[in-house]
Amino acid sequence: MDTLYKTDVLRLAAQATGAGKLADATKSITVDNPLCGDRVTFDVKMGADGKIAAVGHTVKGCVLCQASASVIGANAKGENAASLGAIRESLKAMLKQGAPAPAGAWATLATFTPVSGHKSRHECLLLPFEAVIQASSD
Amino acid sequence: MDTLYKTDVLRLAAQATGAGKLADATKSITVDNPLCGDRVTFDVKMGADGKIAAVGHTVKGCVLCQASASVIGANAKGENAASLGAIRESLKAMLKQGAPAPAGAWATLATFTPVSGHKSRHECLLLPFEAVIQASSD
Amino acid sequence: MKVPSQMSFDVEAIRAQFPILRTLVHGRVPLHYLDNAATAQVPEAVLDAVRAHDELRRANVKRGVHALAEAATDAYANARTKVAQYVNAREDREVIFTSGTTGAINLVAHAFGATLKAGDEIVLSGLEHHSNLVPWQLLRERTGVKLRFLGVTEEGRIDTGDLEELVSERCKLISVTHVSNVTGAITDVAAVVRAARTVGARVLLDGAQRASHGPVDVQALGVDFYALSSHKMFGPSGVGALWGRAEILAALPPFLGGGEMIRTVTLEKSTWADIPARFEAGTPPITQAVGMGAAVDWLAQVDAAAAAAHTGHLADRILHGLRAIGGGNRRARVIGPQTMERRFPVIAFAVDGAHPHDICQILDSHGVALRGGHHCAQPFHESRGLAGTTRASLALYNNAADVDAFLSGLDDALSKLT
Amino acid sequence: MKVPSQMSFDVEAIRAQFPILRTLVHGRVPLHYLDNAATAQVPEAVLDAVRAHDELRRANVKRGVHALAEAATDAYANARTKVAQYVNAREDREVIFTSGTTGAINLVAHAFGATLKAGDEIVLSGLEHHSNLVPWQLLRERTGVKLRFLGVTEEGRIDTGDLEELVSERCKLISVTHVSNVTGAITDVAAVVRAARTVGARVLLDGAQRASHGPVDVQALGVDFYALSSHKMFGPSGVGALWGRAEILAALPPFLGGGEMIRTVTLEKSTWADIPARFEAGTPPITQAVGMGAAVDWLAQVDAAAAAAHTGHLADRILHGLRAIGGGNRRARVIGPQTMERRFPVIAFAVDGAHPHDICQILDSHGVALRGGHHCAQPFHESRGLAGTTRASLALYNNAADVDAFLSGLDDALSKLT
Ligand SMILES: Cc1ncc(COP(=O)(O)O)c(C=O)c1O
Ligand SMILES: Cc1ncc(COP(=O)(O)O)c(C=O)c1O
Repeated sequence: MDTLYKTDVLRLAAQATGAGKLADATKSITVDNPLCGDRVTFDVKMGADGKIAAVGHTVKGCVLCQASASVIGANAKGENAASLGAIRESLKAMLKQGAPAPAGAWATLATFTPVSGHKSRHECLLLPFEAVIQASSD
Repeated sequence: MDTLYKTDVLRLAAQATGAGKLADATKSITVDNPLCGDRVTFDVKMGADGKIAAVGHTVKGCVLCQASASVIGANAKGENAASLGAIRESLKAMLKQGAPAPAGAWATLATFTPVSGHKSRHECLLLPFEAVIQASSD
Repeated sequence: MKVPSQMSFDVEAIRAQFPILRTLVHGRVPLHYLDNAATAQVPEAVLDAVRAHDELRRANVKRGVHALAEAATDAYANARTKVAQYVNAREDREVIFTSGTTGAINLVAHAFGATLKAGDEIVLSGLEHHSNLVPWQLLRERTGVKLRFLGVTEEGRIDTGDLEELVSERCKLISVTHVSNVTGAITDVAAVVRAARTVGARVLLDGAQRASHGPVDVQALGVDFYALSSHKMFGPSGVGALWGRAEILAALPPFLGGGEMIRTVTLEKSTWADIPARFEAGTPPITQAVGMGAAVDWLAQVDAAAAAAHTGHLADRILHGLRAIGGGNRRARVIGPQTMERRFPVIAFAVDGAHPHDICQILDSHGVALRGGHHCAQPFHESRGLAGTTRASLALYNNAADVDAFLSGLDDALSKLT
Repeated sequence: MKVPSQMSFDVEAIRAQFPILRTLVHGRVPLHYLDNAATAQVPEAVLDAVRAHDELRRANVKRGVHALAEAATDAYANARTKVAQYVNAREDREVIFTSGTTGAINLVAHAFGATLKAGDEIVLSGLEHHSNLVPWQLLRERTGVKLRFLGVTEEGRIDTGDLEELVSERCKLISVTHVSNVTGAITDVAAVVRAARTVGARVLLDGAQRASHGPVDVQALGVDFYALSSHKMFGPSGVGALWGRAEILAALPPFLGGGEMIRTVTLEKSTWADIPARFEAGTPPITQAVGMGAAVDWLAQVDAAAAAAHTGHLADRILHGLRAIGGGNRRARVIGPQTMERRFPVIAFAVDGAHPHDICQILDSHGVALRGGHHCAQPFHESRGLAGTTRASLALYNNAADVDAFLSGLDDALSKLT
């Protein structure tokens, strides 16, 4: 009935890819959404090549926030702050201007297309990106 | 055309009975109406009998205020603060509840009956009473 | 509040007066509006009064002598009389129109706050809405007053058992909510007033959640200040009121400066008008106050006891329904009193493993409007280890279909989320 | 403002949109509404927008995820965008909804005022409305800032010749009116801004009287704060706006405390939301902001130059008419510029021996709505030795019949009163 809670989204949230703490994190960042109380922590381990080697996340938030963190957990390896920033902008464009989802590895973000009609929930998807980007910047 | 500015009211204002300063006043009181900037001064000379012997007034105000002061100027002699208070209450009742004007010397107040429909102007008529009552109290 | 088994309350006749209840959510499902604690809807009578004022009597109030100005001034004064009667004020001038409850409490925090000094104490509670907490924190920064907090009982009530310990001779004000916007609990005002009187402190009640449930009697309550919002009591947004005892208000300095609140102004110095004008700087929310007056008229013709019985009955069904939600981690916990004794139909709950915003979103697809989050009562939620709760709040126009939609929608949500 | 001899402005088409202009005063005479500087009337488009919001989209804004809450939040955000465009703000978040101009100026007096210290100077003028004077007097009492006053020219303009002498390194703010509500004079803002920039002071413009005459360009003006009221620009009462430069607003502490203006709240300490939310404590005037947005939309589709030519032409007739009033003590003096050069159609006048309230009252019987008194500008009136003036103020819906009724009514009044 509600297209936001399609099995795809629920499955992504349940998979929780990359959930958990990282013992050898280079940097760990926690961000809050004061509007709904969501809180996301990303631990990031950077490789010698300046790219992300591993991530771990802890999400106290809604299904959308969990699903978004899960997508990041599955795809963050090999990215850096700049490339993740570009992905975030694509996601924003998808949500706010109806742009297509990114191609390639991040194509799973298309799952979130129905969220575009619910402005109050955009932040739920963007918050994990905020955390991982900050955690992978120096 | 406007019943408030009947010749009666204009005549009372123009007569300005009792206008002027009193050299031998017992007491002089100035009151302001902050809403319209009207200012009324009453000088009162009390007789040995505790009754008003003479009044003088200075009005910087509208025609209604002037006319009201003029009625007081014509009739205040022989009154005291208490009796003037009663007259003021009669005037209020006439304006606010449609009560009849006082009988006797103060019957001229009936001239102001049309003011009852204009709440914002009631204060213009009451202000001179306020001044003379304060000036005749001890 | 007792819930009689029989009810004589024609909810459908009430509903017919609220145009918004006929709209379809997402163009598809009927609206089941259970977000009344955030904002209540407006009956036709109020919508009409608002429009009629602007079409027939619109002018600035006070000082104007033309016909429209007199009509507008009269309408504004009548609105004040109506609100004064609704709260049983002794005099009209005890009612000050503000922008809302928040505006009213900030007014007291500044005007009454200006009479306090470092070391004076203000007693609040751990159950307050941010609007009855942050203004006092800001006052603390300005003047060094000390804030002390009554606890909250396990049941979700302000713990008046703390009064004796917290209310000392240094206490100048106790400011608490009349009804909690999270737990629905009605505060034991008599105990608060008693404690305040022993030390000569003032009492402010935040009536935002109480005012929609029928007339208030500030004299019987024995308080000094009462704050309320029009938009929560079926009136327009943009207006509310502070009631205060005349002798107290009359002794306070002004808060906001501007037109109409003065007696005389020179560049060097100004003097202040009498109450209520002293506290109504600038052009007031005239049309909105008139609308609030119409809302109060509308509320006054409702049988408040019958309405309370009606909403109490519906709330009971929600409380039962939440308790019946079954087993495992699908258990719903009501955050507040578990029965309708001494509480209003504002029901917050938490479900382990289901985020309030997900619950609200799924319920929205069923046409049910709920609110999720900390409801501007973050300290209380933190004290329970909760980031947020989901809240269903009822008004007299809610009906059995609203409760059914809520309960079946919640079932759907929990089957998806847990 | 130039007044072309030919006009292409369909005033009757405009008038048809204002229901109140069809009412009869005292059930008898047509309304000639010349009290627009106090409050302007509302077109049908705004009345409809207000009602439609409450019938279709009413909910509390922010934090809500149900359909109505999203629609209300969108509508409120759109209203902010519209006002931002109307004043040519760089960003929407530079616009803060307030209760009106008075609310906006008080906000600055508290939030910006909190950054000042004893000895800092604020420059005002002798022509200010009490709303741009009293808040600063109250700030002076709180913090010991010093107020200095630009003079007023014989013509009734703020004397910018005083700037050099009054604006020193201690000056932190110049706060003046954009357009006088008594003399109609347009302030030489460029001179004010130049003086402020040389010492790093901020500039606040009180735009209450300017905003009804078409879009404002705060960037071109080069100011830092701009205050306006919806009810003077054909919108609902109960709302207005403060525009402020983002970087300045973002650095200020909050003023009012309450819901939605916080980031986090604990009993011990709170942190603040970003602008604009930081300055919008409590439920905002939602429906009214939406109505203000509709008023701005309505104003934006009017040809502002044609409207100015139209009202300028009518104002010219009034100025001529007042000059023509003849001989002896029946002479009417215009208090303000004698021509329509660099001024708006707000015309105050004094007649020796005729009290403003008597004039207004008699004109009211002709259906003409004027305002008499000190117009909340007592210091200016005192400086001219006047207790009050009578004021006729025009809006774009006024027509030749309004001017005729005014002039003939005034003739009647003066024949009675002098
Ligand atoms: C120049 C000026 N400033 C400020 C104000 C105050 O506006 P408001 O009463 O809408 O707050 C007014 C209107 O009364 C005004 O004309
Ligand atoms: C208990 C309580 N206090 C204060 C408020 C603030 O009311 P408003 O936002 O209308 O100022 C609310 C509503 O949000 C409330 O529920």
